[in-house]
Amino acid sequence: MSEKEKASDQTEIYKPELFSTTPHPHLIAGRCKSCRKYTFPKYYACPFCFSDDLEDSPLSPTGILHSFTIVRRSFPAYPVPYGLGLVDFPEGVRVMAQIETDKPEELKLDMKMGITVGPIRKGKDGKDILSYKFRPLS
Amino acid sequence: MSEKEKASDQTEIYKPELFSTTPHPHLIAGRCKSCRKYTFPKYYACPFCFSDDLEDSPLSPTGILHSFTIVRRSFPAYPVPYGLGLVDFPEGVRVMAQIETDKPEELKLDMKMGITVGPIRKGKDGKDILSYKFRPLS
Amino acid sequence: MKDVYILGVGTTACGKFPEKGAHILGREAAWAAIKDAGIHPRKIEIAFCGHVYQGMGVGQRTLKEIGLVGQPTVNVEGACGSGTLAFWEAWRTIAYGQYDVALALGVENLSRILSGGPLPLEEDDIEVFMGMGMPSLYAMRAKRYMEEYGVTAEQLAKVVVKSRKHAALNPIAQFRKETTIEGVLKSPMIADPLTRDQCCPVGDASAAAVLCSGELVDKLATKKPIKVLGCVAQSGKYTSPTKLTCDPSENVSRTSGMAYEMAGLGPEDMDVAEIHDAFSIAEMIVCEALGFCEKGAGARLIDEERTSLGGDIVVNPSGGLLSRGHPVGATGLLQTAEIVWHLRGEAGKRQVEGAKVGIIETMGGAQPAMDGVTCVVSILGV
Amino acid sequence: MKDVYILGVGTTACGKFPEKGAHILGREAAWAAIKDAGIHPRKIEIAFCGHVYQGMGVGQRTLKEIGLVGQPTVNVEGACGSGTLAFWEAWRTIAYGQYDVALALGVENLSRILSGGPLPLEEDDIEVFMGMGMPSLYAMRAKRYMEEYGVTAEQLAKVVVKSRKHAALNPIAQFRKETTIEGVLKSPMIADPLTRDQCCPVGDASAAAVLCSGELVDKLATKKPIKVLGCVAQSGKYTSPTKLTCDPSENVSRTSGMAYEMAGLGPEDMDVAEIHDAFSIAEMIVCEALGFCEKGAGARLIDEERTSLGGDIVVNPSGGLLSRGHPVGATGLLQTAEIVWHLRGEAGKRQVEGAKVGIIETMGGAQPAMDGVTCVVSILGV
Ligand SMILES: [Zn+2]
Ligand SMILES: [Zn+2]
Repeated sequence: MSEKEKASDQTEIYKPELFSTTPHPHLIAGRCKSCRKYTFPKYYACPFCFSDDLEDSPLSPTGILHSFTIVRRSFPAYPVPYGLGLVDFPEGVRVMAQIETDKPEELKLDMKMGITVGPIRKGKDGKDILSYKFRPLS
Repeated sequence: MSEKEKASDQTEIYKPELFSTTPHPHLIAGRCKSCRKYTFPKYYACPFCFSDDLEDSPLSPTGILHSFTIVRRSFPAYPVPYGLGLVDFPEGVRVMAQIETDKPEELKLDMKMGITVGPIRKGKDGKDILSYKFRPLS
Repeated sequence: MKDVYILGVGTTACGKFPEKGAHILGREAAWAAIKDAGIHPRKIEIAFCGHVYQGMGVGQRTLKEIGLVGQPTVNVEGACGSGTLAFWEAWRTIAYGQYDVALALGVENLSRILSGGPLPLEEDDIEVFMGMGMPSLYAMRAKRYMEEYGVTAEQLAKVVVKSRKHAALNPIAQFRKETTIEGVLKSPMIADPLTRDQCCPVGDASAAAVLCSGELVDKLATKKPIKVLGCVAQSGKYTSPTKLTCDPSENVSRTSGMAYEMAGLGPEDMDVAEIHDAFSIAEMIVCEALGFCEKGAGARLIDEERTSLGGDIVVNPSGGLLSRGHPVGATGLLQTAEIVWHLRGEAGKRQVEGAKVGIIETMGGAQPAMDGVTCVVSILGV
Repeated sequence: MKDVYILGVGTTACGKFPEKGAHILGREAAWAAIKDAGIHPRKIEIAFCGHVYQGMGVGQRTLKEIGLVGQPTVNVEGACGSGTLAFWEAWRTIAYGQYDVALALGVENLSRILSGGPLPLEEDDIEVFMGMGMPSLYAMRAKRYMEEYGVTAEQLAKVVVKSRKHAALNPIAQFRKETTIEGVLKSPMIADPLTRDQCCPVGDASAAAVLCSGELVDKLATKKPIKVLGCVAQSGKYTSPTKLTCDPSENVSRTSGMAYEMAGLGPEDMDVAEIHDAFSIAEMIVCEALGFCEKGAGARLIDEERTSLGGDIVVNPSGGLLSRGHPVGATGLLQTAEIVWHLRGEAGKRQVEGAKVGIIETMGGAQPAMDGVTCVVSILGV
């Protein structure tokens, strides 16, 4: 639970530095100033060229669903069922996050996914912790 | 907390196999049937000759206090202060256990110590767990 | 590099033994391995203990129980590959000439810390905090694999059917009852498409091996010595971000490729294999990565019963992680013991007849940004 | 056996950083060591990560952050000696010719799991269940030692006074304020006779070293390379039951004796030492076991200021565990970095002038039935 922050309304946000909702919801990756490649999240040194001169850089707002599952049994703080997916972004990174959807039966591999913000688990106080999630587009 | 057992009166006894109160309180060591040396507790193989033919064997009811301390800060389940000591038995083993005494200021190195049974810590239910302890003789 | 041989192996049974601490399980296996080797315990010059969740000084706490003190004892951890990482440590210590006799020990008591459900992972990993457990990670691998290669749920279930059939013949296995495709698919869904019976169980065990150098083997061996033909450990890579997270096969291919090269052998030379089938899908992916078949042909291997007892490359005669059990740190040495028994002809009713060469693959992997924490591959022969 | 050199070292500061996971602390130290070595990170062929309480796959999780993936990465544990055990692993890997360049990393974040009080130990140990913590174990050692050798509480306190004086000159130390004998004795009693200031604090840090073989040192070194003259790891023994539990000196004597022999040097040749002063009494016992003085003369070493800066054998110029801090798994590599800085002449205001040879002793010990879990001793020289 390192690096998490509490927003002013007391809702706990996990990894606020990794996403933004303006002007539209998107993730924030790391980008190497030397070789220009992306990683998600930003590492301490670039795994491609070992430069340690990295910057924050937004990812495209949509990606492609590489794979997913509906989790029906999980750790105690995670109310089941929930969707979990891997999305490929055009910048060359693959990200894992939960999927927000009412119709899991409509999820399909290679479909287009967007970013949203929603509850990902319960905190120690029983309240929802929010962070970025995927949502199916179409 | 492995291998502990609950006595019929619901008092939890830690390592009941390592002591007895009859005919008088004493500890039960391991003894090698091959080289006749003692260890406390009984190991799986003799550290002196590597025989795995070992038997339970009572230690003398009294020993000599090699060293001790009064513990004033400890793990949460241990009410402080308490005495902790190392006692050398004539069979050639040195044992560590808590010391039951009202007068810790009368403890002295090399004094004679006996065995008693008393509370050593709290269990998860907040109740005392009992086991062997040392007590000063003099 | 010196030749290295296995003189003896020992294991406990696999199951739930919450009353037995790691040092209790561990001393049984270590002592059994020493007795199996038939050497005096004091011949052991260095020891390695692989485990994940058992705390501090586990090797020392365990070996003290059998009088093995003084020598260097190193506790090593490489997630689910911890046991074979301990084996690799013992092997390289002898192969490069530092010592001549080493003990590799693996131990885990999971039932003390876990009644069921997914293994606890590290919340410092973003993906774990996001709700990923090992079953859901493998479920996503399965989903993609099934789509790409046209594999069905029934084919996945057959891996478990085969596994239970083998385990029924293994006295130390945790699940010894045979099952059916329907039974596997009807068990509760954990993470689509993986049902409970397609996930390895929570369990406890220990296993150990005694290794020695080629220079001493004639002097020390009391049973047929088993030669370590190849032994390689490698961590996962972060080579191609578009392949991240979903596929452990790069790590397994790379590691086994290096082990084959060291042994001067290829997949076609393997008679028997113990591989890391933590989930049904894993057996297919790993069989491909080890070169037993083409990419995508893992399901056909099962359909054609080539990996079943009686087949040309028997995979997991022990029942594997799915049925013998997966006591994390012990797994790699349980696998190693199984291969040793086959090469000696001591595997009882599940004996792979005439087995001369066997391969062991263990995959420790809960590091989502890489394809695995640690992969260890050993090749043994007589 | 090949010659082995240290090319670079790096550390974080010591202190309480509950917001920094082990992988965050670890990546800073590892990257600093690589930058200090001045080599391309990809030259590193194998990595070892020492820690105790940080969970699964810590080395992999950490090194991924700086792109160091693929190579074998082994997490090792030897209680408070975990950091130097990682160093020993790196050393032996090169010395016996398996690889030429290795990274040793040590890391611990204790403040995340502990607000204060004794380190959590293993309840499977009877003595721990009986209420023994590390402070009470050392308190019993102190009690007996004081009686046998006529050492006073004031003399014990002087160890801390010296330690704080040294640490005041060390920018990465956790406690940098000088103190007095009265101050030390007035701090709260933890376990008679040890007061709080005589016990090392809870803290967090990471430290790392890059090692290479003698064959590559001319090609790779960008700073004065430091030679590893001796490096030995040994577990505690259970030799004489009447000495059990109370005295770690057998383990330290045996291990350092082997290290001196490997180096072809003796205690009289050491210019500077970083030793495991987890408690005030430990410094006296260890100085004797390392041969800096006769048995029982440890207090006189302090009285005569021979181990203070300016003395003939400076002990713990960093402030040691008592003042620089004791982030368990990081400690051994913090000690190693300190000695490297002195041998290079980079130790700033606490520089031991003209230091040519230094010794590092780390003692991991919470196994009451033995005299320690792991002792590691290294001797470094220019
Ligand atoms: Zn780059
Ligand atoms: Zn004996």
